[in-house]
Amino acid sequence: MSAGMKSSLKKEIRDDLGVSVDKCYQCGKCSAGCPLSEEMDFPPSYLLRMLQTGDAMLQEKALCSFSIWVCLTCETCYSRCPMSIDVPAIMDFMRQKSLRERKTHREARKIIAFHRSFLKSIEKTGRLYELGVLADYKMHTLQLMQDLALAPKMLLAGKLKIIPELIHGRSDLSSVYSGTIKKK
Amino acid sequence: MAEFEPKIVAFVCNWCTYAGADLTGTSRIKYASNVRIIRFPCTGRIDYMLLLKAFGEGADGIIVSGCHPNDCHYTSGNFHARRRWIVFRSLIDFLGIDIRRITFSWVSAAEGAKWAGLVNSTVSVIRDLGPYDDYKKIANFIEKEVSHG
Amino acid sequence: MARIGVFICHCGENIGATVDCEKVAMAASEYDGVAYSIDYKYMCSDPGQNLIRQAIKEKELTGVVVAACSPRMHEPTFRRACNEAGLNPYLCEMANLREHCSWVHEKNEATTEKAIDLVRMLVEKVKRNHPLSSIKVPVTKTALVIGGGISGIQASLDIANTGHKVVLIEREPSIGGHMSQLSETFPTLDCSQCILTPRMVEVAQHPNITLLTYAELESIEGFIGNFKARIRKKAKSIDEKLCTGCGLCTTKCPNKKIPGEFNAGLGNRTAIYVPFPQAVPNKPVIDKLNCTYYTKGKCRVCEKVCPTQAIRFDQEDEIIDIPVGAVVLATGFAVRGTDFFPEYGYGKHPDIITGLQFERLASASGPTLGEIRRPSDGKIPGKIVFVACAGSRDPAKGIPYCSKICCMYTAKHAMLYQHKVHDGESYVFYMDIRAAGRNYEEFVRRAIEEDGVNYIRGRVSRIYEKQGKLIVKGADTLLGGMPVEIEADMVVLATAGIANEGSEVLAQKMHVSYDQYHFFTEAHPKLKPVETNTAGIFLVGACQAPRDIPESVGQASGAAAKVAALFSQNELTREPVIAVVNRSAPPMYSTCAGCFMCVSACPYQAIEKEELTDRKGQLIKTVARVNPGLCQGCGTCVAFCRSKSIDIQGYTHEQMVSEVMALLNN
Amino acid sequence: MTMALGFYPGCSLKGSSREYSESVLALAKAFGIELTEINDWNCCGATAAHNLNRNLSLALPARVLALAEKQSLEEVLVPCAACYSRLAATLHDLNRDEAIKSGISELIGMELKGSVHIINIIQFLDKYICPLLENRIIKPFSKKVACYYGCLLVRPHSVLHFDREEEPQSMDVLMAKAGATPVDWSFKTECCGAGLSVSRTKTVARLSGKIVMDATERGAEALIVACPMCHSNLDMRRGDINRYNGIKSSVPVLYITQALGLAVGLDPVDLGVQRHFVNVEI
Repeated sequence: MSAGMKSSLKKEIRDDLGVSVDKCYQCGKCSAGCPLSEEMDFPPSYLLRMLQTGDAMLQEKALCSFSIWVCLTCETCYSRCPMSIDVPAIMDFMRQKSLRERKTHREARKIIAFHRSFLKSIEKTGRLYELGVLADYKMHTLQLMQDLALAPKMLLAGKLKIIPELIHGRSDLSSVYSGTIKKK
Repeated sequence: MAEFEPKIVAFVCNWCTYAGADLTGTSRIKYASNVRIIRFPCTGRIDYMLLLKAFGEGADGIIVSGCHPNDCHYTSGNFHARRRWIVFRSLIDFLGIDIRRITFSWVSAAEGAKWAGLVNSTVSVIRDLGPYDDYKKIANFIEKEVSHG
Repeated sequence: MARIGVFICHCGENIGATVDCEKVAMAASEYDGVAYSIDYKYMCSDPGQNLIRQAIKEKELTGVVVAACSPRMHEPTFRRACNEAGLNPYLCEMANLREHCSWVHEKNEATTEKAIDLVRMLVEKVKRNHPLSSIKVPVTKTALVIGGGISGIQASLDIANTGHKVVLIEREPSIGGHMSQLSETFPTLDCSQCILTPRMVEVAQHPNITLLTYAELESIEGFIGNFKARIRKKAKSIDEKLCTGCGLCTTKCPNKKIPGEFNAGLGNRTAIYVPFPQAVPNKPVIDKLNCTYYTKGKCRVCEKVCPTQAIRFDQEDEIIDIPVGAVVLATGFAVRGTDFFPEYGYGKHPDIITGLQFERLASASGPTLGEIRRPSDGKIPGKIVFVACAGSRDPAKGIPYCSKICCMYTAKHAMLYQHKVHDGESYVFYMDIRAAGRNYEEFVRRAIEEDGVNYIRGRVSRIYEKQGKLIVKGADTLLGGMPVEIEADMVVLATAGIANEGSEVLAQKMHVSYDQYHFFTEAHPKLKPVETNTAGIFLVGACQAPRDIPESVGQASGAAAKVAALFSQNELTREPVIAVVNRSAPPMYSTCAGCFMCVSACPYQAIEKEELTDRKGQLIKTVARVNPGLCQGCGTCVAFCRSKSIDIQGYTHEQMVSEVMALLNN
Repeated sequence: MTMALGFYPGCSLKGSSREYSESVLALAKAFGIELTEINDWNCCGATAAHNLNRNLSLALPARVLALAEKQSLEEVLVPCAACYSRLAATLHDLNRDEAIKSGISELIGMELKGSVHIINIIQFLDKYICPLLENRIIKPFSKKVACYYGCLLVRPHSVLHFDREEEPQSMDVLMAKAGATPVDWSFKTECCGAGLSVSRTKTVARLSGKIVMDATERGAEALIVACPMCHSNLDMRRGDINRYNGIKSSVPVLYITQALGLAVGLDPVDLGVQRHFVNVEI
């Protein structure tokens, strides 16, 4: 590998989160313990190595990876990391950057769509309206048949609400949203 | 007006703090030049009347520093110094001397950076407190009026 | 009238570039009593020293101030130069213009002012210096070696072979240390006990070595050449003279289920025991904490069976004082237990063991007689996982350092396992292989290439038990962090080497410094690897940091050479910086009032009472006197003395006051 | 004696996990503990917010904290482990950096001190229920139980400072007090698949499958949980799990509050036990 273009992602992570990816000595304990690493295109330690190099191409790959979206923030990596590197925080950072720069992985779209439906629901009502989220999600992903069997059972168990709960401070929330996720 | 440059006298032991200040030098760590070091074999040697003498002669602040507890080259000199300091501190506090003007610390031979920090913080504390004339005036008065009366 | 010479050194650019040395010399020449003042490029050079020597003669100087580097650096140099010119060396003082001034301040007026102040202080001090002569103290030519592992054994033998006496103390019932627990040694795979036990026997038989096992250091006082060590000989509850070491008592002792230290908890021992068959001395001790007689008041079986009536239940610890001239610390290290690892099950799985425990399994003298069998059910494991860096290089667990020996012994363990269990599978999880040493790298390659050990580069995240198997979750970082899961029968953790429990207490007793991990620290990391900050006390082996056998042995021989050099002199010269109680002509004799506060202040018991009598022999008063052989010159007594009758040479009250006054009254 | 204590149910407890809420309230009522629900609380943002926007992930919980402060609540019980983790992490971040705190305070347009003390369900039980528990047990929960802590109750320790990260014990201790026999098992803190429940059902089946498998193999007669997300994955996804494992496991999944409620003799219906997909035999 020739030393290619350098990227500033490493520095951004350090400045933003106070987390230094250079601390990683590639022991692989995170990848070893990660419950999702077999579903990732790059396990956590590999991802950290890509960031460590400072190589623009590798960082681009990291931002476009599926790994960052399949991470569940279970914190196992962080709790066992001998260097106490906050990997979950790096994952959050990467997800947000990937989203901002429209570099999200194809296969991550369903996951992102679900998150989006979730946040949309909160914006409207203040609280999660599960039926609404599911409907919205299905609309966007066309996963119409999925979990169809669960819904009636949930309804019977009294687990699904037909009418959403609305909070009074919804206007507070809409200003929070325009100050954060909808900020240009 | 130029900024007030306090005169700080440091009473240090030969084995830890003096060597620590040497290390500050070999590490080229810069610090305020207001301090003058007087070397003692051990903090246990320091007769605290010397501290009053220093104030009487015009010192604005004083540092006393030796080995960390349990690290004394002579086993226990620093413990004696500490015990004496506790008594001495309450005595001079009672007498109305501002005890903030004396800094008591441990700096080991390996703590070059700590020494620089100690001097700098002492200088800034004393700089805020301003020149110390009160004790000098009293000392001079006693010298002239009482002794030679 | 004083005639002081002041010599300002530029130290090349070191001082000269920051301090206006010429100006300092000019200022000094104005001081009262200064007869000569000059600055020069390098005072410590030959021409520089000549300058001083000449000036002393030509200007008839009565004192010298050299303003240069730290006195801790060159005070001996300049004092020697003065002595050569006929001036008492203690009439020479140094002002520290380099470490305390030019190196730590910016180049400006204030810095030069400070240099001038420092010189003035020392000029005022040196005016009040007195000629002193150095003190000679005898050297006790016996060395105390603390710890009877391979380092202590080697140091003892080497010192003893130079013809000097050695007292070797060991807290366990036998010498041998960790090395006696090892199976084979890397990189040669020779049997550890086979090479060690002859040395142990040699120690026991050496005419110059007194071996005290089951003994610990209580306290130590004194100084180089003249220490007094107080040693507690713990009661062994046997009469060693009568005991023949027949071992009958150990076979009859009913209390057989005590986890044995020697087998790292994998085998049991009795309450009266010899730690291992080749122990030196090969005589048992009674472990009072586990003996039924000591805990419950009855039993005494050993007493009944002993053919020579050597059992002594009423024996008590014995305290002995030994004068020694030098001390060698060889207290070794400990290893972390498996309970240190939450993610590996907090030590609750019997088949997750430490490297030291594996040594015992692999050792022919071990609990399985050298067969690799797992502790839980005694089955031969078909698959073993070795985990390197278990706890080491792990800042989150508080051990950031590399334990150094694990890479090699892990390769050895995997190799031994493959040799003993031919169809077995072994896996080593490692982060880096550190095999720096002769034939070390080749050894590791042999494990991989010839013995088929599977090396996987990655750290193990978790180990858990599932239906009798240990599931080891690791990753292969050379395959991009691909998860690897191995169902093992046994797991060996190469746990971190750590300082012995309580090592910091010993360090404090000895006035030896120690690092944040409680390992003892040497006087200089490169040039004084076996010395400590306390003269006459030396360090060898793994009490300093984890290290292997060759390195420990090399150090032990090094320290022995240092001790032998010390013992080659009959007397040591000491600085005359000691306290004195004043004496005057009759009828006063001394201003000392005899309160003896100084006695309680003195850490060296150097102050004695002396009766002053008149010409007729009538007692005038009892006053204090300082024993110059014992006084170390700390001066604590000086600050205690209410009548200012005690003073310390080189740091007298007059000198210190004049320094303060000179500093502030300019 | 009644004590007032803040209560943040969170969205799940109002919807798909209402039995958790029911059991918490029933238990509190039985022990005379008054829970004061935070007025007009909003969703904590859950995984979605911190995945997509950091400031939003701080602002949503911060509004909840600010509301609690406004109500002068010093201590707030957050039974949902996921909400607990979000609120505690937010509190940690706010109190670590004054600039963040003032920024977020401005964003939500509310005063924010960061003084509220957040407790999880186990801390609540330990503090308020456990001291009185012994005399109240009338129907010991005499089953072999596998206590499942999940991720967010104990990790990361540097933020939560609760129990230990590997093989935690606090739930086991509580369940033993309720008459159960906790089994020693290996999946106490392994991830269940959490928020991927809908978007990657297969992943959840695999991860939760291992958990159910180990608990079943160790002879557990009930899985005890403290997180609605874990519950729904282990309970509602049991069909997927059993298909993945190829073994039909019918080990029921109970909230710890349900198990304790049953032990002190509360009506199973009040505890919402009937709402589970995997039938609970009482």
